[in-house]
Amino acid sequence: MTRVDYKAVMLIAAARRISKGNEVFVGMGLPIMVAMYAQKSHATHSVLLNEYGIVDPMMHEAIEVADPAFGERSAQLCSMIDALGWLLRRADIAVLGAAQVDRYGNSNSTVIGDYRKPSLRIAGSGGANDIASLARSFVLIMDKQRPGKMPERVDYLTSPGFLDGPQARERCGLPGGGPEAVYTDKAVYKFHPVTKELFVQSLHPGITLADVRKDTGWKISAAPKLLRTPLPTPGELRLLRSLDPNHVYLD
Amino acid sequence: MTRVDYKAVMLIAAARRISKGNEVFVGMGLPIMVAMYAQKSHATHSVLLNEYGIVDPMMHEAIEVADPAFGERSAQLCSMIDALGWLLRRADIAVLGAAQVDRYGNSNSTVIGDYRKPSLRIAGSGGANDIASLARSFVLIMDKQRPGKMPERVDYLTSPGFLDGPQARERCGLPGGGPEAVYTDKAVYKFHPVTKELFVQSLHPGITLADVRKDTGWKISAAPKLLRTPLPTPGELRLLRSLDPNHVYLD
Amino acid sequence: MGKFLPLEKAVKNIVVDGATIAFAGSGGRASYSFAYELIRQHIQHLTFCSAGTGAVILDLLAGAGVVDRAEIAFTLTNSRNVRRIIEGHRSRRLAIEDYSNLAMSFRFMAAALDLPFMPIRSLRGSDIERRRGFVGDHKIKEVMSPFLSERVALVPPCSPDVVVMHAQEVDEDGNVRVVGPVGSDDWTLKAGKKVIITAEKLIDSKITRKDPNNSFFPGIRVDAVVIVPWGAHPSALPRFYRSDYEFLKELNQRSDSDRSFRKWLDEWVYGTKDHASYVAKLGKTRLQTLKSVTSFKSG
Amino acid sequence: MGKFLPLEKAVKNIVVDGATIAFAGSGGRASYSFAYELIRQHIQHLTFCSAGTGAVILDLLAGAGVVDRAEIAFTLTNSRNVRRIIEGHRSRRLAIEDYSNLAMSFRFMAAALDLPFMPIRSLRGSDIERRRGFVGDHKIKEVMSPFLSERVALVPPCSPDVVVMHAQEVDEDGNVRVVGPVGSDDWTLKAGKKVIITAEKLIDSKITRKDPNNSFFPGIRVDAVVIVPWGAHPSALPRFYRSDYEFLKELNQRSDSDRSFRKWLDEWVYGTKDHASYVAKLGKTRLQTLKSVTSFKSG
Repeated sequence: MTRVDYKAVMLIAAARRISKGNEVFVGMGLPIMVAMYAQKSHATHSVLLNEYGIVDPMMHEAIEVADPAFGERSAQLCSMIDALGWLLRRADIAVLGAAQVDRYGNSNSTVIGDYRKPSLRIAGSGGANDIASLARSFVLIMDKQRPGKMPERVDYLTSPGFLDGPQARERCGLPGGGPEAVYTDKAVYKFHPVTKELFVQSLHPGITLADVRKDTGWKISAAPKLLRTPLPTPGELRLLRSLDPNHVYLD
Repeated sequence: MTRVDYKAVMLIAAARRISKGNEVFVGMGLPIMVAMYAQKSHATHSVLLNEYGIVDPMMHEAIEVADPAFGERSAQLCSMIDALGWLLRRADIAVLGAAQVDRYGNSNSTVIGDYRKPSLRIAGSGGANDIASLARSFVLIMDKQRPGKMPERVDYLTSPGFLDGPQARERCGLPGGGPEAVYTDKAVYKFHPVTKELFVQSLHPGITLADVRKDTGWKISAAPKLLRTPLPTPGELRLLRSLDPNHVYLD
Repeated sequence: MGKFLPLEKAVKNIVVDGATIAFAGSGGRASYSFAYELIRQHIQHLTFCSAGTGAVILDLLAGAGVVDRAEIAFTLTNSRNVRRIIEGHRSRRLAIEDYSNLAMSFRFMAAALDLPFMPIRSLRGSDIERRRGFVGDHKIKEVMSPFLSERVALVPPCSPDVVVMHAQEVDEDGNVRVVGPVGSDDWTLKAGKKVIITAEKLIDSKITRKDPNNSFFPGIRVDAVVIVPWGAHPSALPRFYRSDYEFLKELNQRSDSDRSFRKWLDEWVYGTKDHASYVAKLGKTRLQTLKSVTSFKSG
Repeated sequence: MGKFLPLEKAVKNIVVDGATIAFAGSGGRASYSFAYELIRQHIQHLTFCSAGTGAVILDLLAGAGVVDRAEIAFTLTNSRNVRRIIEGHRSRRLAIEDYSNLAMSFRFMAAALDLPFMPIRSLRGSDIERRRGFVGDHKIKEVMSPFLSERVALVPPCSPDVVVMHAQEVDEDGNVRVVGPVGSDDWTLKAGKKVIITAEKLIDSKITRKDPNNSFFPGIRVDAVVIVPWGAHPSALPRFYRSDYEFLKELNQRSDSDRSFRKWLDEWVYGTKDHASYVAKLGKTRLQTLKSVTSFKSG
């Protein structure tokens, strides 16, 4: 039996959320692989957008996030305010990366540990806070799910999920719909429609509920009918890897 | 003795306010002739700006206000928000046209008569209110000074001068410096530094103080040393007329 | 190419009586062809919103009974239909809410960015602030800035149901390219709930994608595209044609009474079944003289 | 041509210790050449402001002791100098005030437009809103909207003393042309009290004026221009060169301790007297491999 490429399982599972013709607002990093893969597999005519104002780039392979080649052959290069303030609000779905995700889908990409004396300074919001606040709907990608990465409450709330639970987004006047799923390298999580809490919807091949619970900082529920995330087919894996020949995002 | 071209006297007098290298924000209509004339006579390297985002057009003759040929050979075509919100605040001087001007330099380009039942609908603000509110300093051009065109209070205050007098602009938080002069086809007016009231500084050739007072809705003061506006030389007139070969602005 | 429609359909499918509408087009580029079609289809009770564009179109549409309200910064001194209505005190035929060009630009920006308001430093102290028309209390508000204790004027968003603009070029994905002055055309378009582009010329998206910095508006936010040659006549279209001043002068002269304007409409709008007939009526000789020489770079 | 200066003079005349500075440059176009010169001249106590640009430059300047405060939306996960300082809890060497990219863009816009604040619908409910650093109470405020009864977050203007950007082209009047992604470069530049452009190439203003729609920033608002070939290296400059990933990787690896980073600086910055020497040190072979093939249209 070959080793499962859990990163691929995660990316391909997330890509299934994207449909034909969708406008996909992609955060920096791995989300780009999710959107590119979706576009090249099933989500034909889907359109990528990012916070630097790149509209519908025609990418054939992954490149570094800040590389201006990103903008080549795009339909338009508009401003960051156009992108985050205007285009985002009407995009179908946004895809965001995160370093920590908590019980209510709040995510952290700023610091691990005490804000004033952190053990790790990661990156910060970039446009992530804006995307999580304003997008109609978004999904989170978190690679390398390990203990501490799914605490009950994130060390620093960079990007809002459902904050403290039901109605909290509304109370803060956040116009976006909030998160709808979290994809990690162990499982797929969704949000309970009433409590807004994360629950396990689908376990990746070979992963048990106990494995997942070991990593989470609260007693996480599972769907009554817990699913098994499909193993990517060799064809799917080939396509995914072909999109990153220089190993920018994949090993 | 030839007939005096009072419109030319007015335009050329106003043009003298503009110096070498000045950035001149021009309102619609006659102000364009003032700025063009200044640029072609003494104010070399002066730069014209307008509210449609045209930066430093290289105009050789007057064209209709809305003609896009205005933008040809300009240095940049930026947005109206860039022009009125950003470029204007650092321009050296703005030049505005008006249909009515009152004691405190407030001007009207909207309606004559009662706002709800006007005898004349003129145009409206366009960018004039913004220019009068925000420009470091501006001058007003009013052709055909007649009774009713300089009332004590304008029928409709489209663009702020000094409003009700000293400190009124500050109370409203208007950041611009306010008007510094009014040029009509009869005289040149300035503002008293303390009372902020208009006074006659200079009479055009052949015009008496009585002529001017006949038109004003209050007892307007005159400078202790009332000046005589210089008659344009034949060369100056030739230059002015050469700038409007199609009689867009001049008869 | 699903968003490509004939002009007639674009009006029929998208514009309903009572809608708010804006015509972007600062450097020429005014979609007269779309305005004529509104008149042909007897659209009524539109509210016309503008940040510095479409003053002649407003005069046409008000005269033809298509528009009865306007949130604008200006009309023209020679807007004869508007003046005849306003000076005749027929405010039910045309009610105007006066703003400034910056205020209307900010209102479109606020709508595009989904902001509750935009702060503005002009308007204060003027009759634009004091006089309220049909927008009433919500026209301009004030707030005390929590940063520095100063009163700040705020203008509300303005989001037209439909925004229309004529463009030099559009590609098969609806991406829009323009040349010439732009004013607030970008924010006007972004504020629209629906965006309709009439365009002079269809180009290949390969051209657009060679130079994405030059795309003015993205096709993904365009709801309908109509290819309409001479679609901006009598306004100018840099790189294609200049303003038809004679036509505009005649239109203006014939707008001096309801009756005479009605005859002009009968001749030029109701009397032409579509824009192609209108262009045919203009005649080749006239069109030839309008073709322009310009300094603007092509492609 | 009075605003054309050598790089050394541009830094000397315009940047003072304690100033606030921003590096625009979203699609490459980061003025590393200017950053190196700040280091050479031992400029200190700068506050670095950014809406999505210059993360590597921040790491360089923080590591070199030029910057000790930052109002930003992000660093990079591999910002080794920044991390070494922050994770070493040396907040006096670098204090960060966290915003989001939209918030910083709005702050630059507010400064450019001389507005007291910009309303924003993100930030609410997050630790960006709750946690305050050196900006303190003024970081984000709240107001009740007088239009609809809703609480609205407001961000204050941010007007850097100096904004720097590398551009593909500048003409003799200082008009700036760029190619590639633009992000918030326009508002960053407009927010600057002084604007400095380092540019790859000087072009004739006849070219600019043939295509004024393509001017990115007007020369009348540029305070200094420096022509610096390879002025964005190791970042990319579309149409001229691609990113030098090897160089960036080496820089990153050698940033793993104060001592090792200091040696890198000695070699590449202090050890080169100006940008021309730096470019000479890179060597022709390396430069040749960086020259890029691009789909972006030229001229």
